[in-house]
Amino acid sequence: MKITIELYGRLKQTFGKDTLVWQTEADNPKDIYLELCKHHQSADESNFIKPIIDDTFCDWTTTLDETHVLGFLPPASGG
Amino acid sequence: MKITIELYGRLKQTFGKDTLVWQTEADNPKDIYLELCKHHQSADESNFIKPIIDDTFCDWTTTLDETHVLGFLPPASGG
Amino acid sequence: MFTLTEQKIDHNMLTEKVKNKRSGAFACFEGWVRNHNHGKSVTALHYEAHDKLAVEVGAQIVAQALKNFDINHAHCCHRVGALAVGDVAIWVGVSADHRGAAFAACEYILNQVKAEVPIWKNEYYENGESGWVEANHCC
Amino acid sequence: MFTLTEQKIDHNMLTEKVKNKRSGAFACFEGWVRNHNHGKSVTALHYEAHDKLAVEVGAQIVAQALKNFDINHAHCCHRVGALAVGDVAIWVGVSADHRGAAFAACEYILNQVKAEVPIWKNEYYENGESGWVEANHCC
Repeated sequence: MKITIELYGRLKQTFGKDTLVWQTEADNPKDIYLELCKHHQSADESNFIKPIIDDTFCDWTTTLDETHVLGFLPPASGG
Repeated sequence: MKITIELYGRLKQTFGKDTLVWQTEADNPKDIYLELCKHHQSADESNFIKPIIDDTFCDWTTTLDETHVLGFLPPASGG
Repeated sequence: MFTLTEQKIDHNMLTEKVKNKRSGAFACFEGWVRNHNHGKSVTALHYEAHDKLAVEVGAQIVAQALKNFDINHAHCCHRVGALAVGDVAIWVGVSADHRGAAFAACEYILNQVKAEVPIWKNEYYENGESGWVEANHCC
Repeated sequence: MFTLTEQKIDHNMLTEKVKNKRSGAFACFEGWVRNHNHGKSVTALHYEAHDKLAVEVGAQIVAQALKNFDINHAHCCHRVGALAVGDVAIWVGVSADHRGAAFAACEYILNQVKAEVPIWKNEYYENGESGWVEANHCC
Protein backbone atom coordinates (compact mmCIF):
# COMPACT_ATOMS: atom_id res chain seq x y z
CA MET A 1 0.00 0.00 0.00
CA LYS A 2 0.86 3.69 -0.23
CA ILE A 3 0.71 5.55 3.09
CA THR A 4 1.09 9.25 3.87
CA ILE A 5 3.64 9.98 6.61
CA GLU A 6 4.00 13.26 8.50
CA LEU A 7 7.28 14.09 10.21
CA TYR A 8 7.84 16.58 13.03
CA GLY A 9 10.79 18.47 14.51
CA ARG A 10 14.19 16.94 13.83
CA LEU A 11 12.63 13.93 12.08
CA LYS A 12 12.07 16.27 9.12
CA GLN A 13 15.85 16.48 8.85
CA THR A 14 16.41 12.79 9.49
CA PHE A 15 13.98 11.73 6.78
CA GLY A 16 14.44 14.78 4.52
CA LYS A 17 10.79 15.93 4.28
CA ASP A 18 7.77 17.25 6.25
CA THR A 19 5.40 14.83 4.53
CA LEU A 20 6.02 11.88 2.29
CA VAL A 21 4.08 9.10 0.61
CA TRP A 22 5.63 5.71 1.35
CA GLN A 23 5.16 2.54 -0.68
CA THR A 24 5.25 -0.46 1.65
CA GLU A 25 4.24 -4.05 2.27
CA ALA A 26 4.27 -3.36 6.05
CA ASP A 27 1.01 -2.59 7.87
CA ASN A 28 2.02 -1.09 11.24
CA PRO A 29 3.91 2.00 12.43
CA LYS A 30 6.91 0.08 13.81
CA ASP A 31 7.71 -1.79 10.59
CA ILE A 32 7.21 1.31 8.47
CA TYR A 33 9.40 3.36 10.80
CA LEU A 34 12.16 0.73 10.57
CA GLU A 35 11.89 0.79 6.75
CA LEU A 36 12.39 4.57 6.83
CA CYS A 37 15.40 4.21 9.14
CA LYS A 38 16.96 1.59 6.86
CA HIS A 39 16.33 3.71 3.76
CA HIS A 40 17.97 6.76 5.37
CA GLN A 41 20.70 4.78 7.20
CA SER A 42 19.42 6.24 10.46
CA ALA A 43 19.51 4.57 13.90
CA ASP A 44 16.37 3.03 15.39
CA GLU A 45 15.06 5.54 17.92
CA SER A 46 11.66 4.00 18.42
CA ASN A 47 12.19 4.03 22.20
CA PHE A 48 12.06 7.84 22.09
CA ILE A 49 9.70 8.47 19.22
CA LYS A 50 5.89 8.40 19.43
CA PRO A 51 3.74 7.23 16.50
CA ILE A 52 0.39 8.88 15.76
CA ILE A 53 -2.41 7.90 13.39
CA ASP A 54 -4.74 10.63 12.13
CA ASP A 55 -3.41 13.05 14.78
CA THR A 56 -4.04 10.65 17.67
CA PHE A 57 -1.44 8.73 19.70
CA CYS A 58 -1.34 5.03 18.74
CA ASP A 59 0.59 1.86 19.51
CA TRP A 60 3.55 0.85 17.39
CA THR A 61 1.67 -2.32 16.47
CA THR A 62 -1.66 -0.81 15.33
CA THR A 63 -2.76 -2.12 11.94
CA LEU A 64 -2.78 0.53 9.23
CA ASP A 65 -4.55 0.97 5.93
CA GLU A 66 -4.19 3.47 3.09
CA THR A 67 -6.84 5.83 4.53
CA HIS A 68 -4.66 6.53 7.56
CA VAL A 69 -2.14 9.32 7.92
CA LEU A 70 0.82 8.10 9.96
CA GLY A 71 3.00 10.53 11.95
CA PHE A 72 6.19 10.34 14.01
CA LEU A 73 6.88 12.72 16.90
CA PRO A 74 10.42 13.11 18.28
CA PRO A 75 10.92 13.85 22.00
CA ALA A 76 9.52 17.18 23.14
CA SER A 77 11.92 20.12 23.32
CA GLY A 78 9.61 23.00 24.16
CA GLY A 79 9.83 25.31 27.15
CA MET B 1 16.46 59.46 82.72
CA LYS B 2 13.70 60.12 80.21
CA ILE B 3 13.93 58.03 77.05
CA THR B 4 11.88 58.15 73.85
CA ILE B 5 10.46 54.78 72.80
CA GLU B 6 9.04 53.94 69.37
CA LEU B 7 6.65 51.02 68.97
CA TYR B 8 5.84 49.12 65.80
CA GLY B 9 3.06 46.84 64.58
CA ARG B 10 1.05 45.15 67.29
CA LEU B 11 3.29 46.59 70.02
CA LYS B 12 1.43 49.85 69.44
CA GLN B 13 -1.67 48.07 70.71
CA THR B 14 0.12 46.30 73.54
CA PHE B 15 1.64 49.52 74.88
CA GLY B 16 -1.12 51.87 73.71
CA LYS B 17 0.95 54.33 71.66
CA ASP B 18 3.22 54.73 68.61
CA THR B 19 5.77 56.76 70.55
CA LEU B 20 6.14 57.46 74.24
CA VAL B 21 8.57 59.12 76.62
CA TRP B 22 9.46 56.81 79.48
CA GLN B 23 10.88 57.84 82.85
CA THR B 24 13.23 55.15 84.11
CA GLU B 25 16.19 54.25 86.32
CA ALA B 26 17.06 51.41 83.89
CA ASP B 27 19.76 51.93 81.28
CA ASN B 28 19.31 49.07 78.75
CA PRO B 29 16.57 47.90 76.33
CA LYS B 30 15.79 44.69 78.23
CA ASP B 31 15.11 46.33 81.59
CA ILE B 32 13.09 49.10 79.99
CA TYR B 33 11.07 46.59 77.98
CA LEU B 34 10.31 44.59 81.14
CA GLU B 35 9.19 47.80 82.89
CA LEU B 36 6.78 48.46 80.01
CA CYS B 37 5.44 44.89 80.19
CA LYS B 38 4.90 45.18 83.94
CA HIS B 39 3.19 48.56 83.59
CA HIS B 40 0.82 47.17 80.90
CA GLN B 41 0.43 43.72 82.51
CA SER B 42 1.72 42.20 79.30
CA ALA B 43 3.73 38.97 78.96
CA ASP B 44 7.49 39.07 78.37
CA GLU B 45 7.97 38.39 74.66
CA SER B 46 11.61 39.44 74.46
CA ASN B 47 12.46 36.13 72.74
CA PHE B 48 10.45 37.29 69.72
CA ILE B 49 10.94 41.05 69.81
CA LYS B 50 13.97 42.92 68.47
CA PRO B 51 15.24 46.12 70.09
CA ILE B 52 16.66 48.95 67.99
CA ILE B 53 18.53 52.10 68.98
CA ASP B 54 18.40 55.10 66.63
CA ASP B 55 16.96 52.90 63.85
CA THR B 56 19.73 50.30 64.10
CA PHE B 57 19.48 46.77 65.54
CA CYS B 58 21.10 46.52 68.99
CA ASP B 59 21.61 44.03 71.81
CA TRP B 60 19.15 43.85 74.68
CA THR B 61 22.02 44.78 77.02
CA THR B 62 23.36 47.88 75.22
CA THR B 63 23.77 50.84 77.59
CA LEU B 64 21.41 53.70 76.77
CA ASP B 65 21.42 57.41 77.46
CA GLU B 66 18.80 60.14 76.99
CA THR B 67 20.04 61.07 73.51
CA HIS B 68 19.01 57.62 72.21
CA VAL B 69 15.68 56.70 70.65
CA LEU B 70 14.79 53.16 71.65
CA GLY B 71 12.47 51.02 69.48
CA PHE B 72 10.83 47.60 69.71
CA LEU B 73 9.99 45.54 66.61
CA PRO B 74 7.53 42.62 66.84
CA PRO B 75 8.01 39.56 64.58
CA ALA B 76 7.67 40.29 60.86
CA SER B 77 4.28 39.60 59.28
CA GLY B 78 4.78 40.93 55.77
CA GLY B 79 4.36 39.02 52.53
CA MET C 1 -5.90 25.34 30.76
CA PHE C 2 -3.18 25.08 28.16
CA THR C 3 -2.95 27.33 25.12
CA LEU C 4 -0.66 27.90 22.15
CA THR C 5 -0.08 31.35 20.72
CA GLU C 6 1.78 32.91 17.81
CA GLN C 7 1.62 36.33 19.51
CA LYS C 8 3.92 37.79 22.16
CA ILE C 9 3.04 36.31 25.54
CA ASP C 10 1.15 38.85 27.64
CA HIS C 11 1.78 38.30 31.37
CA ASN C 12 -1.01 40.56 32.56
CA MET C 13 -3.64 38.98 30.33
CA LEU C 14 -2.60 35.45 31.34
CA THR C 15 -2.52 36.34 35.04
CA GLU C 16 -6.19 37.31 34.79
CA LYS C 17 -6.93 33.66 33.89
CA VAL C 18 -5.78 32.45 37.31
CA LYS C 19 -6.75 35.46 39.43
CA ASN C 20 -9.36 35.06 42.18
CA LYS C 21 -10.15 36.58 45.55
CA ARG C 22 -9.48 33.56 47.74
CA SER C 23 -5.87 33.03 46.59
CA GLY C 24 -3.03 34.55 48.59
CA ALA C 25 -0.23 33.10 46.48
CA PHE C 26 0.65 33.35 42.80
CA ALA C 27 3.70 31.53 41.42
CA CYS C 28 4.71 32.14 37.85
CA PHE C 29 7.42 30.96 35.48
CA GLU C 30 8.56 32.34 32.15
CA GLY C 31 11.03 30.62 29.82
CA TRP C 32 13.01 33.30 27.99
CA VAL C 33 14.89 32.82 24.71
CA ARG C 34 18.50 33.22 25.76
CA ASN C 35 21.40 34.32 23.63
CA HIS C 36 23.47 31.14 24.05
CA ASN C 37 23.03 27.38 24.21
CA HIS C 38 25.70 24.70 24.47
CA GLY C 39 28.38 27.33 23.85
CA LYS C 40 26.83 28.69 20.64
CA SER C 41 25.48 32.23 20.15
CA VAL C 42 21.74 32.02 19.52
CA THR C 43 20.20 34.76 17.35
CA ALA C 44 16.61 33.49 17.07
CA LEU C 45 14.56 30.36 17.24
CA HIS C 46 11.46 28.74 15.93
CA TYR C 47 9.02 26.57 17.86
CA GLU C 48 6.87 24.06 16.01
CA ALA C 49 4.01 22.19 17.66
CA HIS C 50 1.60 19.44 16.77
CA ASP C 51 -1.21 21.83 17.63
CA LYS C 52 -3.97 19.35 18.42
CA LEU C 53 -1.87 16.98 20.51
CA ALA C 54 0.05 19.80 22.21
CA VAL C 55 -3.21 21.30 23.47
CA GLU C 56 -4.53 17.86 24.50
CA VAL C 57 -1.41 16.80 26.38
CA GLY C 58 -0.94 20.27 27.90
CA ALA C 59 -4.53 20.31 29.19
CA GLN C 60 -4.04 16.86 30.76
CA ILE C 61 -0.93 18.10 32.59
CA VAL C 62 -2.71 21.17 33.96
CA ALA C 63 -5.69 19.00 35.03
CA GLN C 64 -3.33 16.60 36.78
CA ALA C 65 -1.68 19.51 38.63
CA LEU C 66 -5.11 20.65 39.86
CA LYS C 67 -5.64 17.11 41.24
CA ASN C 68 -2.15 16.65 42.72
CA PHE C 69 -1.75 20.02 44.46
CA ASP C 70 -3.87 22.19 46.72
CA ILE C 71 -4.18 25.02 44.20
CA ASN C 72 -7.05 27.14 42.87
CA HIS C 73 -6.22 27.85 39.21
CA ALA C 74 -3.44 27.07 36.76
CA HIS C 75 -2.64 28.06 33.21
CA CYS C 76 0.17 27.36 30.77
CA CYS C 77 0.73 29.12 27.46
CA HIS C 78 3.43 28.16 24.94
CA ARG C 79 4.41 30.39 22.07
CA VAL C 80 5.03 28.90 18.62
CA GLY C 81 6.56 30.34 15.44
CA ALA C 82 9.55 32.67 15.24
CA LEU C 83 10.96 34.12 18.48
CA ALA C 84 13.83 36.53 19.14
CA VAL C 85 16.31 36.59 22.03
CA GLY C 86 14.51 37.86 25.16
CA ASP C 87 11.06 36.73 24.01
CA VAL C 88 8.94 34.63 26.37
CA ALA C 89 8.59 31.07 25.03
CA ILE C 90 6.52 29.56 27.82
CA TRP C 91 4.41 30.99 30.66
CA VAL C 92 3.10 29.01 33.63
CA GLY C 93 0.95 30.62 36.33
CA VAL C 94 -0.62 29.05 39.42
CA SER C 95 -2.78 30.61 42.13
CA ALA C 96 -3.28 28.95 45.50
CA ASP C 97 -4.21 29.71 49.08
CA HIS C 98 -0.60 29.14 50.13
CA ARG C 99 2.81 29.55 48.55
CA GLY C 100 4.16 26.00 48.89
CA ALA C 101 1.51 24.44 46.67
CA ALA C 102 1.73 27.33 44.18
CA PHE C 103 5.50 26.84 43.69
CA ALA C 104 5.28 23.03 43.57
CA ALA C 105 2.46 22.98 41.01
CA CYS C 106 4.15 25.62 38.85
CA GLU C 107 7.38 23.60 38.71
CA TYR C 108 5.43 20.37 38.07
CA ILE C 109 3.53 21.84 35.12
CA LEU C 110 6.70 23.31 33.63
CA ASN C 111 8.66 20.04 33.91
CA GLN C 112 5.83 17.94 32.50
CA VAL C 113 5.18 20.30 29.60
CA LYS C 114 8.87 20.33 28.65
CA ALA C 115 8.98 16.52 28.79
CA GLU C 116 5.64 15.57 27.26
CA VAL C 117 4.02 18.25 25.11
CA PRO C 118 4.80 17.79 21.39
CA ILE C 119 6.60 21.07 20.73
CA TRP C 120 10.04 21.26 19.15
CA LYS C 121 12.66 23.98 19.10
CA ASN C 122 14.83 24.87 16.12
CA GLU C 123 17.66 27.24 17.05
CA TYR C 124 19.44 29.65 14.73
CA TYR C 125 23.06 30.50 15.52
CA GLU C 126 25.31 33.48 14.84
CA ASN C 127 27.51 31.35 12.57
CA GLY C 128 24.59 30.82 10.19
CA GLU C 129 23.87 27.26 11.27
CA SER C 130 20.61 26.07 12.71
CA GLY C 131 19.55 22.91 14.45
CA TRP C 132 16.65 21.15 16.12
CA VAL C 133 17.35 21.06 19.81
CA GLU C 134 17.47 17.50 21.08
CA ALA C 135 16.99 17.44 24.81
CA ASN C 136 15.97 20.81 26.12
CA HIS C 137 17.84 21.89 29.23
CA CYS C 138 17.55 25.55 28.32
CA CYS C 139 15.52 26.80 31.22
CA MET D 1 17.65 44.70 45.28
CA PHE D 2 14.80 45.21 47.71
CA THR D 3 12.35 48.10 47.49
CA LEU D 4 9.27 49.38 49.30
CA THR D 5 6.46 51.11 47.45
CA GLU D 6 3.18 52.82 48.30
CA GLN D 7 2.02 52.46 44.68
CA LYS D 8 0.38 49.48 42.98
CA ILE D 9 3.02 46.85 42.20
CA ASP D 10 3.82 46.85 38.46
CA HIS D 11 4.91 43.40 37.28
CA ASN D 12 6.23 44.56 33.92
CA MET D 13 8.35 47.35 35.39
CA LEU D 14 9.80 45.05 38.05
CA THR D 15 10.52 42.28 35.55
CA GLU D 16 12.73 44.73 33.64
CA LYS D 17 14.97 44.90 36.73
CA VAL D 18 15.92 41.23 36.41
CA LYS D 19 15.76 40.85 32.63
CA ASN D 20 18.92 39.96 30.70
CA LYS D 21 19.85 38.10 27.54
CA ARG D 22 21.72 35.21 29.11
CA SER D 23 18.87 34.02 31.33
CA GLY D 24 16.55 31.28 30.10
CA ALA D 25 14.47 31.06 33.28
CA PHE D 26 12.39 33.58 35.20
CA ALA D 27 10.56 32.58 38.37
CA CYS D 28 8.23 35.02 40.01
CA PHE D 29 5.97 35.13 43.04
CA GLU D 30 3.22 37.52 43.99
CA GLY D 31 1.47 37.61 47.35
CA TRP D 32 -2.13 38.69 46.82
CA VAL D 33 -4.44 40.18 49.46
CA ARG D 34 -7.07 37.50 49.88
CA ASN D 35 -10.63 37.91 51.06
CA HIS D 36 -10.36 35.64 54.09
CA ASN D 37 -7.92 34.74 56.87
CA HIS D 38 -8.40 32.39 59.80
CA GLY D 39 -12.10 32.13 58.92
CA LYS D 40 -12.74 35.89 58.91
CA SER D 41 -13.80 37.95 55.87
CA VAL D 42 -11.03 40.43 55.06
CA THR D 43 -12.08 43.70 53.42
CA ALA D 44 -8.73 45.52 53.32
CA LEU D 45 -5.40 45.69 55.03
CA HIS D 46 -2.58 48.00 55.90
CA TYR D 47 1.12 47.22 55.83
CA GLU D 48 3.49 49.20 58.01
CA ALA D 49 7.28 48.95 57.69
CA HIS D 50 10.31 50.25 59.49
CA ASP D 51 11.46 51.71 56.19
CA LYS D 52 15.20 51.93 56.82
CA LEU D 53 15.58 48.50 58.40
CA ALA D 54 13.17 46.85 55.97
CA VAL D 55 15.28 47.99 53.03
CA GLU D 56 18.52 46.99 54.80
CA VAL D 57 17.34 43.51 55.80
CA GLY D 58 15.62 42.96 52.45
CA ALA D 59 18.77 43.87 50.54
CA GLN D 60 20.82 41.46 52.66
CA ILE D 61 18.38 38.64 51.86
CA VAL D 62 18.55 39.29 48.12
CA ALA D 63 22.35 39.50 48.29
CA GLN D 64 22.47 36.19 50.15
CA ALA D 65 20.26 34.58 47.49
CA LEU D 66 22.69 35.75 44.80
CA LYS D 67 25.49 34.01 46.74
CA ASN D 68 23.58 30.83 47.58
CA PHE D 69 22.04 30.10 44.20
CA ASP D 70 23.25 30.01 40.60
CA ILE D 71 21.09 32.93 39.48
CA ASN D 72 21.68 36.10 37.46
CA HIS D 73 19.42 38.76 38.99
CA ALA D 74 16.85 39.01 41.79
CA HIS D 75 14.49 41.66 43.03
CA CYS D 76 11.88 41.90 45.75
CA CYS D 77 9.36 44.70 46.19
CA HIS D 78 6.95 44.99 49.12
CA ARG D 79 4.00 47.33 49.10
CA VAL D 80 3.15 49.38 52.21
CA GLY D 81 0.13 51.46 53.17
CA ALA D 82 -3.50 50.60 52.43
CA LEU D 83 -4.26 47.62 50.17
CA ALA D 84 -7.55 46.17 48.90
CA VAL D 85 -8.51 42.53 48.28
CA GLY D 86 -6.72 41.33 45.11
CA ASP D 87 -3.87 43.82 45.38
CA VAL D 88 -0.30 42.55 45.16
CA ALA D 89 1.44 42.89 48.54
CA ILE D 90 4.83 41.38 47.64
CA TRP D 91 6.62 40.63 44.38
CA VAL D 92 9.72 38.45 44.03
CA GLY D 93 11.42 37.89 40.67
CA VAL D 94 14.54 35.87 39.86
CA SER D 95 16.28 35.28 36.53
CA ALA D 96 18.73 32.42 36.02
CA ASP D 97 20.24 30.26 33.31
CA HIS D 98 18.15 27.32 34.50
CA ARG D 99 14.76 26.84 36.13
CA GLY D 100 15.78 24.90 39.24
CA ALA D 101 17.89 27.71 40.68
CA ALA D 102 15.30 30.33 39.70
CA PHE D 103 12.51 28.56 41.62
CA ALA D 104 14.70 27.78 44.63
CA ALA D 105 16.01 31.34 44.96
CA CYS D 106 12.55 32.84 44.52
CA GLU D 107 11.11 30.67 47.31
CA TYR D 108 14.15 31.40 49.52
CA ILE D 109 13.78 35.17 49.16
CA LEU D 110 10.05 35.01 49.83
CA ASN D 111 10.42 32.88 52.96
CA GLN D 112 13.26 35.00 54.35
CA VAL D 113 11.46 38.28 53.69
CA LYS D 114 8.31 37.04 55.40
CA ALA D 115 10.34 35.90 58.42
CA GLU D 116 12.91 38.67 58.78
CA VAL D 117 11.95 41.97 57.14
CA PRO D 118 10.34 44.41 59.61
CA ILE D 119 6.96 44.80 57.95
CA TRP D 120 3.68 44.25 59.77
CA LYS D 121 0.17 43.57 58.54
CA ASN D 122 -2.99 45.02 60.04
CA GLU D 123 -6.13 43.34 58.68
CA TYR D 124 -9.62 44.87 58.51
CA TYR D 125 -12.58 42.51 58.70
CA GLU D 126 -16.15 42.60 57.44
CA ASN D 127 -17.46 42.68 61.03
CA GLY D 128 -15.73 46.02 61.63
CA GLU D 129 -12.87 44.61 63.67
CA SER D 130 -9.23 44.92 62.77
CA GLY D 131 -6.10 43.27 64.08
CA TRP D 132 -2.36 43.07 63.66
CA VAL D 133 -1.59 39.71 62.14
CA GLU D 134 0.68 37.71 64.40
CA ALA D 135 2.33 34.93 62.44
CA ASN D 136 1.73 35.34 58.77
CA HIS D 137 0.78 32.15 56.97
CA CYS D 138 -1.30 34.00 54.44
CA CYS D 139 0.54 33.09 51.27
